[in-house]
Amino acid sequence: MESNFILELFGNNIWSYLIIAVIPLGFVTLYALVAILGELKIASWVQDRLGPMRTGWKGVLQPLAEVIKLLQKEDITPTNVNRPLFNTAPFVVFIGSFAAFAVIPFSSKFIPADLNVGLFYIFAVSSFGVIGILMGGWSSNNKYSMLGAIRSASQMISYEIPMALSIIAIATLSSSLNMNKIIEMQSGGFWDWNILGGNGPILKIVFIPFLLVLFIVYFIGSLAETNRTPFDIPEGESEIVGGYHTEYSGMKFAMFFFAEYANMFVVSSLVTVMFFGGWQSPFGSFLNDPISQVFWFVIKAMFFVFVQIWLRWTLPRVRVDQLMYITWKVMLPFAFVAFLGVAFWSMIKP
Amino acid sequence: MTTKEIFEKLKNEFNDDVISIFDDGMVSEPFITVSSKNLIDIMLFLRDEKGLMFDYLSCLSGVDYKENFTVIYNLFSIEIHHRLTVKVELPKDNPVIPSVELIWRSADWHERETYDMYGIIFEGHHNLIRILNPYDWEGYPLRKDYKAPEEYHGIKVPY
Amino acid sequence: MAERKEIEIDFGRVETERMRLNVGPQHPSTHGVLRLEVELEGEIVTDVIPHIGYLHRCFEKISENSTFVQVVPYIDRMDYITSMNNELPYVLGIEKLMGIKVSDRIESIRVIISELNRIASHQIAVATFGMDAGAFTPFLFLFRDREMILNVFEKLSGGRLLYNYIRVGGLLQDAYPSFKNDVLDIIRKVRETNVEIMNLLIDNKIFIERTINVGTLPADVAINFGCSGPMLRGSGVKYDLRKVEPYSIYDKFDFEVSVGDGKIGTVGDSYNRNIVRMYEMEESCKIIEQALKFMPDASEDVHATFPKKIAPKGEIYTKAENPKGELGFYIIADGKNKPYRVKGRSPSFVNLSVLPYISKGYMIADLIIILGSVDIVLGEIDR
Amino acid sequence: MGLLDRLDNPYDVGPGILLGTVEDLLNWGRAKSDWYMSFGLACCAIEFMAVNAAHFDFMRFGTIPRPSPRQSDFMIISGTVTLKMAERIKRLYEQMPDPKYVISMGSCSNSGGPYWQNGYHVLKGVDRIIPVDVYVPGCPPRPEAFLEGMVKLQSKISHQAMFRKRQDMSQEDLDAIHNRQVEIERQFQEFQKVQQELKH
Repeated sequence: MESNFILELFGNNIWSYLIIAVIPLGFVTLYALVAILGELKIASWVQDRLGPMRTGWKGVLQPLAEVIKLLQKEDITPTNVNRPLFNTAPFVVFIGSFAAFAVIPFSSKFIPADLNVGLFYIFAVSSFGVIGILMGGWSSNNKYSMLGAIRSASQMISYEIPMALSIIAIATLSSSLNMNKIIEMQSGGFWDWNILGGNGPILKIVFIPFLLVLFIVYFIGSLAETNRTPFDIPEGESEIVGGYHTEYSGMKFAMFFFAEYANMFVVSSLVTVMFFGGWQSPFGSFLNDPISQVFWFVIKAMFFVFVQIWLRWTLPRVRVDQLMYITWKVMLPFAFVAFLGVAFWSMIKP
Repeated sequence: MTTKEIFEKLKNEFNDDVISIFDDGMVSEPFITVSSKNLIDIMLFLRDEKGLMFDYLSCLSGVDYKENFTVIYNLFSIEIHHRLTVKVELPKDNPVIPSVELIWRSADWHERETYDMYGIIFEGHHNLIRILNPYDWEGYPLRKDYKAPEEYHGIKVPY
Repeated sequence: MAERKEIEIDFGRVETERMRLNVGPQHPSTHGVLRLEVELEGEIVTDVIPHIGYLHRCFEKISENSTFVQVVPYIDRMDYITSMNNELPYVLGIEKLMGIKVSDRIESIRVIISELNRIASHQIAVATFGMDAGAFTPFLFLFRDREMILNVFEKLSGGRLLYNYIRVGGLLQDAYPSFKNDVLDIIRKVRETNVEIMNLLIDNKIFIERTINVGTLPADVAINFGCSGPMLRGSGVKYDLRKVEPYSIYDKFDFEVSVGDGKIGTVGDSYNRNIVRMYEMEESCKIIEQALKFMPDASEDVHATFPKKIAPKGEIYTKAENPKGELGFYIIADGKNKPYRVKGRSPSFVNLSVLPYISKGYMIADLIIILGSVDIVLGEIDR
Repeated sequence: MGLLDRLDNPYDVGPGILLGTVEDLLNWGRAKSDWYMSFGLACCAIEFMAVNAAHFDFMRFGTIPRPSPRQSDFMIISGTVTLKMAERIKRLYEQMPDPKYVISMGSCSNSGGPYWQNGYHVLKGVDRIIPVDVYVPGCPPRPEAFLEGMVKLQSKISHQAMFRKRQDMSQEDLDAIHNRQVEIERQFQEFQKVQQELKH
């Protein structure tokens, strides 16, 4: 277990595992605050205005105020809802996205659980959220929630297929599903990242287009997975009000809110791990110690979170049938072809 | 075509049903008064006859005159670019008029509004219910003798 | 995806039920307090029943109880986005009844401000249409630039939204000295923003895919339904009251009647209705430029032609081309200082009545797009 | 009352240091993070959209639009409320979770505005159906006026007493509140009487 410094420090006992579990939770909380502020500020930047300005210096305390506010709000459970499902749904959604943090490699010395099926695990638990969304949507006894939940389920299930293909392709290229293994395969500067063909001879440039396609397919899929624009039809404000969380208020709504942002980080870090060298420094061994690795990893993942937010405030929303069209008729064939190309490359790779 | 020419054309076609023409040659809008009996045929004639081609019903309004209710049709022809005002006078005790909804679909909501405001009944309208006021509103607000209610669903109405 | 085919699915023993969905009156994209009762089969809309009247403010009753001058502020509040355009037909009608002729400067100021207001209104229309499609940013860009127009109106009349500026026989006050420069600035800015909006929103592939072939309205149906404005012109009918029955001094200017050309999508779909508004902004800019040239420079007393007493006699149907369509007033005056009857023929009221007929068979997301492309203002529908 | 004042006598009746500061923190959170319900009624809604847009940037105050009443903290009655709409407004208000606030924007929702006399279908003041916290006058109010209203609402929220509200009030204050209510009632009745007389 050399991939976890806490186990080295405190030994292999229950307290260490507790600390290991708490660190990602703290990170998620902190990250969610930053991401909410980022969402507000980036939106304002795109839209040529200032954004929150009156909460602390330049409004940096805004997310804190939101949390304090949400904690105090009345927690409404409407009369005709299915109580058990209605009350558990937000937690199911949040657990789904938080569980994925178990295998996210923040550094070569810290990965909460170094599973040998890491990629597969992330993929499995992030589908968990769909159940929560369906539970929430159905139990709310609201037609808009129901529509949103159905849309969300169909969308997430369809988009998982091209995403799975790109994950398989990366697994073939790295011949491993372990996160740290995948990253270690990409060591040696940005030229060796998977997006640029991975570690290999110069012949790899022939196969860079395939990997680019896989990256784009995965990124579009991840937008749909996290219900972000242009695929935010499950909660499209102008169509179905709030979608599956229309009836939720107070802290339960905050759970959905947090889960969405946590999910954004999960998919972004997966993009980072799979295509952009995870915690590897872009300059080879320069600044590639375990502490700097955290910095590189977070900065890379946050960049993709930023891109997601940026897209949200730029693009219109697609329609349900167009969404399905894009998955099944455009992304899936592309993903197949790219997968074959990458598989061929990993066969002939020395 | 001027209103006078249209009036003569109509008079030839439907002699008694076309009652009178008002055209003082001044700024006031000239109009033709017809009876409500043969209204559908007259309107169809106005819409389809070559040279008239009133394919566009601009406006349909009701008026509460002292002696009668009047329904006013403002017609326009997008093909020929001429306009016409047709008036139909209705008795106060039984304001019933054939609906022209099937001739110009734009009459649909205008007629509902006129019913809502004046209580004029358009026979043959497929869905003659109130449109602006709530469905359980009482009285016809634009009649000159209308008194606003004191209370609606427990909410005080006057200031 | 040009055509939608009917797919027959054998559901076997599964029974399906149509869902009745209530959209509004406080739904985020009903542009006010419109309520739509939608019948859905899955996501497909099978029936739409609009319920209006949630903003019925008794305009006609109030106007029967106020003097001719007092009616003007209420007309402002009918279509609150385009108050200047609203005032114009009413004032022109009264002036026609009383035989008042106003000077060239007044006429050209009236034309300039109505065209400016047309631009402002179309900006809101395009902005909210984009918002219905899920793009929030163009909305803010267009509102930002609309402020320039509002500033000019504020300098003219003192109000930002509701002006009460065009008076019977003149204007509230004459244009201020730097009026011309301000308007030229606006035109330049409007053209700049339009390029930006075309890039950001209208030429966006997702936006095009969302709006083309959605809610197609054939020309003959549009005429029969009494549609007007961009709704009718989007269907390819060249009908613009400024050309057909020129009022004020519109016959002096050279401009095109923009119609939906079907270069993208089909004639009469939501995309074409929207693009007509973009074209019209450009045409309005042209008209303003010509009107600025035509306008006499010397400032004058705009109260000179004010009538001493407004008590006309007669009946008149007066109409003008509003940004939304044909705005008409049937005014009956019986020689007293109060109108006997003022009936407002509002374009949105008529345009909205076509909604159930063009939105059947599309998806619920399309219904929102279609509603956005009709560009309604509830104050005008309910009056 | 600042923190230092409380330090002098921590055992005084009323919120002590801990309770007082927690209250301040909670109030700060609620005051600075206001989610409003995004719906418009009439003319003022356009002006409110202008407030929302880049030029006036309503988000500076930490406000975020929410489409659903369940997630909103305050609602803006932006325009004329008609009798047909009144029940819906009331229902929306009831659907919002506590603590909730209402800004009445414009003359129409304050008092019926220009429609007060012959508007048979207009509700003469939204405070006949729901409680209003801040009234913003104007027809429509200027954006600056509306922003002022927002500042007023925020300062109102941040000065709210949360813990032991009634117990902490002295008898004098309670009496004053009661007297004021009686006085308002009396004035209103007088006003109505005068109106009745004017009518006859």
